[in-house]
Amino acid sequence: MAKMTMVQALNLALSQEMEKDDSVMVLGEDVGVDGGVFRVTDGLIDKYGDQRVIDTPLAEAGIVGMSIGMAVYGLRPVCEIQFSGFSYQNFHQIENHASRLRWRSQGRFHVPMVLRTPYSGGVRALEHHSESREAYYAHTPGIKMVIPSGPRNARALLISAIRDPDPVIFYESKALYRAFREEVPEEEETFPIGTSQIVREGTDLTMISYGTMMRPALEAASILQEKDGVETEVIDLLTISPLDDALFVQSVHKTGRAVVIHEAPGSFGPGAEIVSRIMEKAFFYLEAPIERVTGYDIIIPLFSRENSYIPSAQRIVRAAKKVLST
Amino acid sequence: MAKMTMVQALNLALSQEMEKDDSVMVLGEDVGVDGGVFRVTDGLIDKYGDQRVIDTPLAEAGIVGMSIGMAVYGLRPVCEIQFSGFSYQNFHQIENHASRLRWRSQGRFHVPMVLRTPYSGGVRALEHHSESREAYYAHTPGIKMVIPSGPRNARALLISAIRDPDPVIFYESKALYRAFREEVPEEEETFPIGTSQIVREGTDLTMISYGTMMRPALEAASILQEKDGVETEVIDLLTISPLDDALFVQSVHKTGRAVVIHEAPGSFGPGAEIVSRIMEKAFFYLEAPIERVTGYDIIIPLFSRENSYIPSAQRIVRAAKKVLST
Amino acid sequence: MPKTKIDVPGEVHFLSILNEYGNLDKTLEPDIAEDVLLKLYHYLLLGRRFDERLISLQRQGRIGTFPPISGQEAAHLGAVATMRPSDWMVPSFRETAAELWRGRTLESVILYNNGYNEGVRIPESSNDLPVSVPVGSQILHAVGLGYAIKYRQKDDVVMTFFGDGATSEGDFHEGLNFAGVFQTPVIFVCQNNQWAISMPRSKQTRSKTLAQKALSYAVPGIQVDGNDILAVYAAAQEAVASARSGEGSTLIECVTYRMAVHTTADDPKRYRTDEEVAEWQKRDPLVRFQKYLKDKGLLTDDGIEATEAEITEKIQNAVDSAEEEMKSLGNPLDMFDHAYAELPPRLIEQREALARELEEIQKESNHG
Amino acid sequence: MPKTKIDVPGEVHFLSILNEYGNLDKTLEPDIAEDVLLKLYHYLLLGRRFDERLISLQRQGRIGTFPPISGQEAAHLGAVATMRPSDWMVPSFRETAAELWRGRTLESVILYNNGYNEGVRIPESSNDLPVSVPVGSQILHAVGLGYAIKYRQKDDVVMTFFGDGATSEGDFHEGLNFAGVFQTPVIFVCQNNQWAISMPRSKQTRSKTLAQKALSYAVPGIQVDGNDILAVYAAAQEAVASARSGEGSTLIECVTYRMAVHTTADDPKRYRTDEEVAEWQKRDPLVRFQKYLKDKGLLTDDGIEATEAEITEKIQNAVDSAEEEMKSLGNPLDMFDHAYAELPPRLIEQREALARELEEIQKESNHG
Ligand SMILES: Cc1ncc(C[n+]2csc(CCOP(=O)(O)OP(=O)(O)O)c2C)c(N)n1
Ligand SMILES: Cc1ncc(C[n+]2csc(CCOP(=O)(O)OP(=O)(O)O)c2C)c(N)n1
Ligand SMILES: [Mg+2]
Ligand SMILES: [Mg+2]
Repeated sequence: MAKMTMVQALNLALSQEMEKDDSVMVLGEDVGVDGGVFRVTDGLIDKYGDQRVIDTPLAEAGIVGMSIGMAVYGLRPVCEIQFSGFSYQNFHQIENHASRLRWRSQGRFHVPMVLRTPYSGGVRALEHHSESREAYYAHTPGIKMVIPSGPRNARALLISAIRDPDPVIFYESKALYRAFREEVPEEEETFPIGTSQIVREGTDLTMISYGTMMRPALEAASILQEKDGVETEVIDLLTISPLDDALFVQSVHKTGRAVVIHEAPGSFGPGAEIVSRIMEKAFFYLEAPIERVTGYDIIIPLFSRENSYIPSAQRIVRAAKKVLST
Repeated sequence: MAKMTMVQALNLALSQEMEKDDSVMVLGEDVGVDGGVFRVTDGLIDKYGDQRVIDTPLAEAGIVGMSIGMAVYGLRPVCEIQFSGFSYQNFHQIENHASRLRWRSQGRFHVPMVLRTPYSGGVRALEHHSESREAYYAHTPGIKMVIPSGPRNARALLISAIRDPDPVIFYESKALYRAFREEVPEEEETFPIGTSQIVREGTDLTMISYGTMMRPALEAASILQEKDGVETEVIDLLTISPLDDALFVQSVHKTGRAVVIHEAPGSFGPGAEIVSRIMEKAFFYLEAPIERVTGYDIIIPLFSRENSYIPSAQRIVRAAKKVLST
Repeated sequence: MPKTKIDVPGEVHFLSILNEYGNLDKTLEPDIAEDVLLKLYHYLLLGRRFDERLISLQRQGRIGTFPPISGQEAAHLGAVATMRPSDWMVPSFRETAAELWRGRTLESVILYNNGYNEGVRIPESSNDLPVSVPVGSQILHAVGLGYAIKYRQKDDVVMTFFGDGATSEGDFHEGLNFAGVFQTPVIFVCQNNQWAISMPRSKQTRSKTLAQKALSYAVPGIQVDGNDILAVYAAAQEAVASARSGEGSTLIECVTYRMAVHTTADDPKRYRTDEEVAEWQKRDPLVRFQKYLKDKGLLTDDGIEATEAEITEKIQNAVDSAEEEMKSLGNPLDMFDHAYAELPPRLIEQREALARELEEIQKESNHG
Repeated sequence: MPKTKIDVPGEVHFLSILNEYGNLDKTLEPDIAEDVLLKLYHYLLLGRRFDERLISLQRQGRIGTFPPISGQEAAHLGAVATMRPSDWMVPSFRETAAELWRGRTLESVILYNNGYNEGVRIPESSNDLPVSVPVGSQILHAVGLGYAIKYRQKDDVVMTFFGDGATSEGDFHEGLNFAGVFQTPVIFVCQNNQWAISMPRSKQTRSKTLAQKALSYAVPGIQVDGNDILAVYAAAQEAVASARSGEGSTLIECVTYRMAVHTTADDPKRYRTDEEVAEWQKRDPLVRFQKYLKDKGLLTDDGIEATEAEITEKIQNAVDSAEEEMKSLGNPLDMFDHAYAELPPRLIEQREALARELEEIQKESNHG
C-alpha cells in the first residue's frame, strides 16, 4: 500500500485498467503530452502511446461525440472535459445520445464511456472553473453520476466506472485532488456504482453528503460530538444517480433527523431529491424538518469570496443544531 | 375578447410587443417565411419584416449566442428553439453567458432575452420531440423558467417575459398548443413572473403542478370531488424558477396534504424542490407524506407508449387517495 | 493593399456522369456489375414506392409523422452501394432507401414510424446505427467509429449522412476537423436537398458550395449530381477506397432535391413554388437511371412492370406483418427495457408501480 | 477521374510590413499619426511590463492564476487601435493590452485576477464586454452585437478576439457562418499564438492556415504577421473600414507566439522546447516596433527610459490602489449583487441567512 493523493490514485486506476484492457482509451484536451492540467493522466502517453492517450483539438462536443462512437464500436473511452464548466458545450451529446443509444438501438449498441471532469470550488480558480452541476446529470435518464470523496474510493469507483456497461459522468473534486493522502492498495479494488457508505456511525442525526463536502460534514460531526455529545451518522453517497436511498432511509429510521449537504446551488439541487426520498420512505420517523446546507442560488463567486459560498463545517453545525433542537 | 388557442395567443403577444417596441426581435429556425413549425410566429415576417423576424441557419448555439449579443446591445430578442430536445446544443450559451452576463459585468450589461421552446409529449411526435427538462433550467442561477398552462396566461406571461430584464426560458406545451381555446382580451395583459396561482380552491388536499399537467390535475380534482367529496386546492405554478413557494406553503398549512405532479422524470425533478420547500416551511402541518406523480426515470417512450408514461388523471387520483388515506 | 498570396491546398470538383436528360458521359461510366445495377434499380424504386405508401399510411393515421425521401434515393443509395456489410453506416433520418439496401426491414421502418421502439431493433450482424434526429449530432459518432477501426487496424470504413442544414451545426465542424486531424476512414455524405425545412440552401450559408467546406479541414471535398446515381457511386467508390487504404476522409456533397414535404407535418407551399418543384421533377434520379438501364439493354418495360409488382407485394406484406406485430406490442412495461444494462432500484420501483396501476385498470375495467 | 473544377471564390494572403529584422516594406507602411504611434508604443510596453508585474504578484500569492500576454501585444493592440470608442470589443482572455488601450484600468485587471468581481465593473461609457473564459463562446455575442448595430443603422463595428484553439469549437463555425449570412460588421481576430495550452497549432487542425477557414463562409480571410504591429494595424484598418461601410466581416489570423506560460498554473516545459521559445523571442513585436520608431526618429533612448519610468509608476500606483481597494471589498454579502435585476424571494432568504451567519461569527469571535 502506498499513500496517495486523489490525483495519483486516479492515475493508478487509469494506468491499471489500460494495462489490463487494450480497449480502454483516454482522450481530451491536454491529456497526453501535458498529462492533463491536473496531471491525472500524467505519464499515460509514455506507457500506452498516443493512439490510446489522445490529445484532441479544443472541442468538447467533438470529444464526447467521438467517445460515443468509440464506445459503440466496443472500446472503453475515458474522456476528460478539462473543467465541468465547459461540459455544457457537449451537453447535447450526453442528452441526445450517450444516455440513450442503448435504448435507441434496443440494446444492439451501448455506450460504456466515462466522462471525467473536475468540479467544485475551493482552489482559487478562474471564472467558470468552480461550478457544481451534478444535478443536471442526475436528472438525465440513462446515465450514472458518480462523485468520489477521497483517493481510495476515487480509484475504486473509477475502475468500476470504466467497466460499467453504461455511460458514467465522473465528477472529481478539485479541492480534494491534492488535499490529503490515503493508503491505496496496489492490487485492484472496485466499488459498486449505485452504493453509498456509512463513514461514521451515529444515532442522533444523519448527515448525507458526497464529494468535496464530506470533509466539512465529518468535521461538523466531530464538533457536534466534542461540544455537544451528539452522535452523528455520516453517509457518503459516492453515487448520486442511481441514488442509493436504502442506506440513508434506514439511517433516518434510526435517527429521525437529517441534514443534507452539497456545494451545488440549493434550489432544484440534488439535496431536494434526497429530502423527497426521505419524505417518501421515512416520513413517520422524522422528528424535525430536514435541513439542507448548500451553495446559494447564484453563480459561485470569484475566489476571493468563495469561502463564504461553500458550506463550511460551522454552517453545517448550525443547521444540525437547528434540526436537533426541534 | 376572442376565443384563441395557445398558439394564437402567443402569436398575439409577440405581434403586440413587436408593434409597441421596435427592440423586440424574433429569431430561430423557420420562424419567418414558414411562421414556425407550430405557427406561433405566423405572419410576423409580413408585419415586421425579415430584419426583425429572422430565419437563421440551423445552429442552436448560434441562435442563442446571437440573441445574447443582441440583448446586450439593448434589443429584446425572442428566440425560438424548435423543440426543447434540441436546446442542449445551446446549453453552454445559457449556462456560461445568458445567465451570468449581468453578474459578470457587475450590472453594466444584462440579457433581456426570451428563449421559447416547445416541451412535453402527448402529440405523437418524433423521437427527441417530447422531453421535459425544466429542472435543468430551474437549477441554473441567473435565469427564470416559465411554463404557462393555457392561452390566456401564456399570452400574459410571454409579454412579461419579453419585458423582463433577465433571461427567461419559456417552455410551451405542445399538448396545449391547440388543445382548447380561451377568451383572450385584445388589450394588453401581463402576469408577474415568479407568481403562482390558485386555480381551484379546496381544503382537503393541495395539488401543485404546471404546464401540460394542469389538465389531468384539474380533472383528478373533479373526480375526487364527484366520487369522494374531496375538496382539492389546485395550484398552477406558472413560473418554475424563481419558485413562488409562499402560495403552496400557505395552502399546505390549510390542507396538510399534498400531491405534486409533473411530466418530467421524477428523480431530481422539479417536484423534489417543491417537496423540500414544504418540508422546510410546512413540516409540522403535514399529515401524510407528499406524493409525487411524475414521468418515470427513463427517456419518454416513442409515441405509441407515451400515454402510459405521462401522468394521467387516474394516476393522480390514485396518489391523492393514498395521501388522503394516511 | 498588396500582400503575398497563400497557396491554399485543395480543389473542389463537380462530377456528373448521367445528366438530367439521361445522357451518359461514357468516359466516366463506372464499372458496375449488371446484377448490382439491377439491384440498385430495385432499391431506387422500392424507396420511391415505400415512401408513397408511408405517406398514405400516415394520412390514414396508421403511422405517425415521418420524413419522406422521394427525389433523394440516388444520393444515398449510390453512396452505400459502394460499402461492404462490415462497414458502418451512421445515418441521419432521410436515407431510408440506403437503410433498406443495408438490410433494415420495411417492417422496422413502419414500427418506428408508428412510435414503437421495436422499430429500431438492429440485428447483431448489422453495423448500422439507428436514425438520428438531432441534426448533425451523428457526424461525431462516425468519427469515433472511424478512430476505433483505425486503432483496431481493421480496413472497414464508416459512412455518415446529413443534410445541407446540418453543415451549419457546430458538430459538423468539430467532426470534420477531428476527421482531418485523426485521418479517420470516414466518408461524409451531405445530401444537399436545397432545403432545411423552409430554409433554402442559399440562406443556410453564403458559401458557394458545401463541398468546399472540407478544405478548412484539409479533407478532400467533391460536389456531385446527387440525382445521378452513377456519379454518386463513382465519387463514393473513390472515397471508400481512399478511406480503406488509410488515406482518411472525404466530404461528398450530393446536389439533390427533396421532392416531397419535409415531414408529413410540413406544408412546403408556404416557402417554395410549384415551379421549382416541377423543375426538379425533370431531374428525377429514378427516371434517368431507368433510361440508362433501358439504353444498356438491362431493363425492358416488362422488367419494370415485374419489379413494380414485386415491390408492391413486398410493401404490402411488410405493412401486413408490421400491423400484425404491433398488436402484440401493447405492453407499456416494455418502456423500461434498455434503459440501462441492469435496471436500478428506483426504476424497478417505478416499473412495479406501473405494473400495479395496469393491473388495477384491468380489474376496474373487468368490474366496470 | 476527370471532373469539372469549381471556381471557389476567395483568396488568402499573408501580410507583413515590418519584418522580424525590423526591416520595413515602405510601400505598405500604413499612415499612422505620430502621437498614435507613440501611444501604441506606450501600450505595447505597458502590456509587457504589466504582465511581468502580474506574474510576480501571482508568485507572491497576491493575485490568482491568470493568462499572460507577452509576445502577443502587437496582435491585439494593432487591431483595437483601428477602432473608435463607440465600437464594441468582445474579448477572449488574452488581450489585456488591448483592454487597457480601450480604457480598462489596471486596477480592474488586478481585482479580477485576485478573485474580485469588482474587477469587471465596466463604465457606462464603455462598449467592451468582460473577458470570456469559455473558449470560442464569445464569438457569437459579437455577431449578435453586429446584427443589432446593423438593425439600428449605426456605423459602429464589433471586434472579437480568440485563439487558434478556439477555431476548433463549434461556436467559431456557427459564428462565422452567421456573420457571412447576415453580413454583420464584425472583425474576427484570431491570435494564433501557436499553442492551445499544450496543443500545437499543427495538431489543432490539418488546415494550412486558420485564415482560409473564412472561405467556408464567404467571408474574407487574411493572415498577418501578428508580431508586426504595422501589419496588424493595416489589416484591421481595412477590415474595420469594410465592416463600417456595410460590407460585412473579415477574419484576421495574427500569427504570433505566446512567449510565457498558458496561465500561471501551466508548465510549458512539458510540451515545448526552449529553442522554440528562443526562436520566437527574436521576433519580439516590441523590439521590432522600438527599432521602427527609432529609425523614424520618433523615439530616443531617453524617450524609452522615460516611458519605462512612467509605466513603472503607473503600475505601482495601480497595484497600490487596487490593494487598498481590496481591503474594503471584504463583504461576502456582495456576492448576491447582480444575480438578477431584482433579488427573488429565495435569494433574499439566503442572503439573510448568510447575514445572520456572519453576525453570529462576529459575535462568537467577539466573545471568543
Ligand atoms: C439539432 C436540431 N435542431 C433542429 C431540428 C429540427 N429539424 C429537423 S430536420 C430540420 C432541417 C434539416 O435540414 P437538413 O439538414 O438540410 O436535412 P433535410 O431535412 O433537408 O434532409 C430541422 C430544423 C433537429 N431535428 N435537430
Ligand atoms: C470551452 C472551453 N474549453 C476548455 C477550456 C480550458 N482552456 C482554457 S484556455 C485553453 C486553450 C485555449 O487555446 P487558444 O484558443 O489557442 O487560446 P490561447 O490560450 O492560446 O490564447 C483551454 C483548453 C476553456 N476555457 N473553455
Ligand atoms: Mg436539406
Ligand atoms: Mg493559442
